[in-house]
Amino acid sequence: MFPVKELKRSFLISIWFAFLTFPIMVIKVDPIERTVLWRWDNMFFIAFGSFVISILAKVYLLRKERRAGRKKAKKDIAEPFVQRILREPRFLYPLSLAVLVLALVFPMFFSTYQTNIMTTALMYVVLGLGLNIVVGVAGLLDLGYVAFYAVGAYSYALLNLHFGLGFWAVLPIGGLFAAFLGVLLGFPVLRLRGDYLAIVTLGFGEIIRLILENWNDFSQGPSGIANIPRPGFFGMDMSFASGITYIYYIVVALVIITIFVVNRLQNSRLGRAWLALREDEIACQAMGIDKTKTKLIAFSLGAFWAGFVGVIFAAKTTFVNPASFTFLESAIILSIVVLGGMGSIVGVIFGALILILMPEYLRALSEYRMLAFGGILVVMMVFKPDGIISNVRRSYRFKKHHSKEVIEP
Amino acid sequence: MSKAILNVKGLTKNFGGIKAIDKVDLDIHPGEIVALIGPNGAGKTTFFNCLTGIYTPSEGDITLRNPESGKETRLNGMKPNKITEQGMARTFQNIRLFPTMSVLENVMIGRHCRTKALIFGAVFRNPATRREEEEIIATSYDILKKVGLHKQVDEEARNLSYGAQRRLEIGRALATEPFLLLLDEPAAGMNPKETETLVTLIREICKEGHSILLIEHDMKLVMSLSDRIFVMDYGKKIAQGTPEEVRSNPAVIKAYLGEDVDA
Amino acid sequence: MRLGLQKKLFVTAVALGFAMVVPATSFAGDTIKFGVAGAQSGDLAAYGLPTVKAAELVVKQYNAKGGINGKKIELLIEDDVCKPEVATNTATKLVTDGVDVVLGHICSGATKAALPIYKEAGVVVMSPSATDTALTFSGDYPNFFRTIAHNDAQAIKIVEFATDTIGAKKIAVVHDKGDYGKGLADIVKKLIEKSGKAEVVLYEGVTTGAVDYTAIVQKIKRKGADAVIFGGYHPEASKIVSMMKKKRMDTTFISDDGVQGDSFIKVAGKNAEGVYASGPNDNSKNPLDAVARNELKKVYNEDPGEFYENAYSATLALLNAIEKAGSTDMAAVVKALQTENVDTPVGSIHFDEKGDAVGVGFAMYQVKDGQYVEVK
Amino acid sequence: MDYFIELFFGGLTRGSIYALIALGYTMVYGIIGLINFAHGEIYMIGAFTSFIVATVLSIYGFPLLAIVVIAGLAAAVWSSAYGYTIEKLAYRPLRKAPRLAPLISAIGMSIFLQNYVLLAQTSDFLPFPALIPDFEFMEPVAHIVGSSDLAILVLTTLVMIGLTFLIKFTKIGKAMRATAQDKTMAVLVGINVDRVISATFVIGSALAAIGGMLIASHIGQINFYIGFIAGIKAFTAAVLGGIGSIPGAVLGSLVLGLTESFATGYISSDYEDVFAFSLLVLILIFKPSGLLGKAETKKV
Repeated sequence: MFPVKELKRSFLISIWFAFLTFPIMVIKVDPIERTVLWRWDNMFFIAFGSFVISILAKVYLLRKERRAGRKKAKKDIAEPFVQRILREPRFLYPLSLAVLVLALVFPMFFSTYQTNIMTTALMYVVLGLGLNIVVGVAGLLDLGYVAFYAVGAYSYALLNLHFGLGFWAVLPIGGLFAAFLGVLLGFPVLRLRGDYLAIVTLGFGEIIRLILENWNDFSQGPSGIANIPRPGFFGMDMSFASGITYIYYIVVALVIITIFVVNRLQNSRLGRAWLALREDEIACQAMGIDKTKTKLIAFSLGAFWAGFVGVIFAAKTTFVNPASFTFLESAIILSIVVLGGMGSIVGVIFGALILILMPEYLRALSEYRMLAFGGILVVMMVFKPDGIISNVRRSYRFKKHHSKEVIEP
Repeated sequence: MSKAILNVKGLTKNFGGIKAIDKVDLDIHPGEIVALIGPNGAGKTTFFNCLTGIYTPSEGDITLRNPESGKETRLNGMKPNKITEQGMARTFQNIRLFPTMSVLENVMIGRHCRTKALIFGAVFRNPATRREEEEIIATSYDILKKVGLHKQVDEEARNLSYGAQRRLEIGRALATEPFLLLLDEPAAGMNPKETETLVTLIREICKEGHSILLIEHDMKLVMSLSDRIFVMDYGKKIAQGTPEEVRSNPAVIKAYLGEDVDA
Repeated sequence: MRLGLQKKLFVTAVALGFAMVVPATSFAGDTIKFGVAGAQSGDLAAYGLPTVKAAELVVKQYNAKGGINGKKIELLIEDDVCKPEVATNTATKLVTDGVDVVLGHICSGATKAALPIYKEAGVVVMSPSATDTALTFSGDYPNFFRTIAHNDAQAIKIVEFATDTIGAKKIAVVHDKGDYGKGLADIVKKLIEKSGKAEVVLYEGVTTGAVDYTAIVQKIKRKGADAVIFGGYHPEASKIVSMMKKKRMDTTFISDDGVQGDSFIKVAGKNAEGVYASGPNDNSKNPLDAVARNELKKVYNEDPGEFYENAYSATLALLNAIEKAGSTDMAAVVKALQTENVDTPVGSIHFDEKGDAVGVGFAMYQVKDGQYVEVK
Repeated sequence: MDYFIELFFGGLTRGSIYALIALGYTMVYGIIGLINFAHGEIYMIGAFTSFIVATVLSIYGFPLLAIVVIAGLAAAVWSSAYGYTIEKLAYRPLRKAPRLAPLISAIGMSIFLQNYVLLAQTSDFLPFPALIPDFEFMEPVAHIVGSSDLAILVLTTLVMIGLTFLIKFTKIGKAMRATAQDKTMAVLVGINVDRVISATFVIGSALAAIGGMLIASHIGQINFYIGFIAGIKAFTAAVLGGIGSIPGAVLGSLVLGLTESFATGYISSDYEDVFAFSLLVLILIFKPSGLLGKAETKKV
């Protein structure tokens, strides 16, 4: 069943990996005691492991090929199952309702810890949806998204510290601050293209973090701001566990609002302009779309969500310092968008749940956790480069009284 | 004759030291179909790009006059989208559709500059926005019917045939409600049957009150369609006039015989 | 079995659902749950992993002796990457898993974020490394203890040493922009200015991990500083010291607890010679310290990493308090920590009512012949 | 004036360090348009390999020169092997995927490699042996330019010349340029594009490895995380100079290094990186394709 040729290939691969990992995996030196430890057993594990993995990968690829071949033969490129569900209201509505009910009863059946990390994951859903407007829909590669997140978090921390403003008052303010900063930063740089925009936004992200780190009088520097109050509920004093549950419901509500708003934005005149901008800027301009304005709106709307979630972040963690807003954070949010499926709301939700919950559930792997995380990121991209769920195609229904014909898409 | 809707005077475009366009004058009157011809590399597309704001002209004046309101606008240095708003739209030589958007959406994009809804409207879908959206869809659909693509509304633009893509581009440009339409080689790569459909389409569009400026290599098409023809070579205008006048112009013959004759 | 990808996704989702249920069903049983939290991956892993090893070693000894009051000690080791938001998750997880006491967290920021959660749950926390003064002085965290001296104590020692013992008149204060280094440097600067005995000619932060420190070193030279006080950890310290040697400077270099350790001497090599650093009182004659080191060598074949001794001591202190208190109840453990002395590698210690260790004296050290020697 | 010269040379060294890493970024970008975030990790692995080999050799009593040569070669060989393998595993399957997919794959690879070295070796900082001895003749100026600074400057110059030669005159270099310009055309004229891309990764990785060895020896320490920060800076430098352009990468690196050095020297190192990134933003606003990048002509 499995060709000998492939076995030989896997054997060669295992030798290659044994060679590749030789210095790092096998030799361990102690430069002070001047001793060398040769860990030959590691070489054996690597060789054996890569042999097995390469065979498994080959089997997978062969089957995939066979399946693809069969599909072509049948000449039916069936719409993916998930897409179909998302498209048909009679599936989508009950499913959404079920998910909503599940989300609402979640804290009653799971521990505070589970609720807590679910809250984190849902916050990243919102962040992902926000960045999705910028990267997925409008096609602007933003590597400094975390800057806006930081603005939101520090808005709450500082406004609360100095002026005693409460969570609910700052929630919109944080979002607006971030959106304003988005306009401010976006204005000079949005004419840059693709990867140049990427590095400039990365730079902005770092600049914001460095300012927070160095400007002690303003932000209290790296020691951060502690004892930020959790959101109040009509002045009630809440225990930690019920506080967590409360924030959880706030975030659930925020997720619902975000999905609603983002969905409507995507299916609007503005959303179409963003998509068009992603596909062809010059044609876009020739069709009368104001490139700068449209991009700025996307950029600042994305920033708005980040600021919003930032406020919640500060309230949930009760502590902020610049260490939470590094480039890696931006990279994770970007990964959520790409992994989930650019431009796809459902995809981004899945992406966030997987990427944020995965490290938590990988805790069992303890120190191998981030290794696994990085590896899984690569494997997922290689096997599903379009993301988990690519965007659902829209179709439009025509009203009778406006056009003479009616077409059912 | 009524006043020109487009008046170009002494248009010059330098790239480094090279004059891609050298003091070209051109005018278009309401209801006219005007062709711009010339050998490859004569500067025709550059001329289009200057008109539509993709390049900023080095010298000269471009003035657009709205035939209804009579408002005159100087286009030099204006952004492409502003120019489109003024009532001049274009198609591209190497088709620039939005490939993964549907046929209908492509045309709907054309409606962008004639509609208003922004964030508020998108989120709250107030009655005005809903009406506007319905209008966009209805108008776009009507335009698609005109260009003969109404059976493929939900198809992705990239899956259309070549001729259909060209027609879609025209439809998209029409959606911006231009009084002047610039077509950059609309018949390139089309088979005779498709070309024939195109000619009918262009005539129809013209009849509806759009003036047309087109770049084209297909001489049969140019001669049968155009009211007037401008000829460019090496960035300069070498001739202008009715098809008959241009056909017999020695400078034109020389320019075309000097190299490959396309038609 | 031929599953479509979509079906596989659902299967995965269901599996995830189950995975969520499983950890939720662990209850406090008849073991003592000893949590260890701190950076165990990421760029700050070097500061968190030695603590894990220390806890493992001490707990193994205790369990070998039959545990405490017949109960075995179970380790719950959780990573917080030194990030506040992850630290709250870590803390919540530990609390949910029914943790009794926690050794950690490593970074002050993460500790501050996590403490309210432990406080609410009545869990005693002891950090081997979080030095931010406010942690004990703010009075917000009655459940917090530490085996490392807070920034103020250290800063006073360093400044006194620099101005009085060395007699420096122009001092450059440099830090690593981190919460520990900058926090300390801030206080140092204020203390020098208040004392009026010397002038702060330079107060700046270096970028951690930068490829080259020439510019800042040249600047120190130009400002004519006769001493540099550095707040931060050993990698940056050794880079600056080496660069100073390369530039043929012999400005006195004084640093903190983050530098007072073998790692610094190892990495800086001969450039470390002459460097001063503050640190806990000399424990080289303390037999427990030797035990701690030997254990580590025996089990992991490693030399002590960052905060190893502090973590080892903290583990001993916590377990001792539980043993003496006879329970893991917060009030009882706190009382035991404050009243019962315990012998540890950093000395015989108990804790004051704020939570700082008493008995961990501070001394100044200088590197001589590849070893830190106490300056008398 | 002395101070100025000191800062100038400090900036030059720093810039040269960036350049050695930036070259790999720019080569990979030039050829497949990918921001290879794992490149910093390749540099780190190069530094680690040379550290391990050099320490082993010095324990077995090899002379310094032999140590330097063998460790350098080993670093280059293994880093190239890593570069080659990474491209094959994580990027090649994504050649036709959406633009961002390989970017995420690269970020994942970067996280993976960091933790791989963390687990297989150690989280601690390790002392890197001084491979460049203090040269006698440098002593008079040692307070301005040290021996290792000199070595880095010389090496960067040599690499730059060598690379220009390679790209301009050799067969593989020509194939690289052709592939960078138009992949489809390159295939049509019989260039094995896969091989060219592999070669680019191999060369870029080898440069990073040699750089890694020298830089680690200059700083005197090593740890699994060094690649990340250096990588981001080098990438910034590459973009500053015009990504895809080899002289641009070197120029961008030098400009960045000098800016940081002077900013620290005359203003404050607190905001060192702020200056670096602000410079980047400013330059890109006025020259959107970087200092030496080709301005993209809009083809309409």
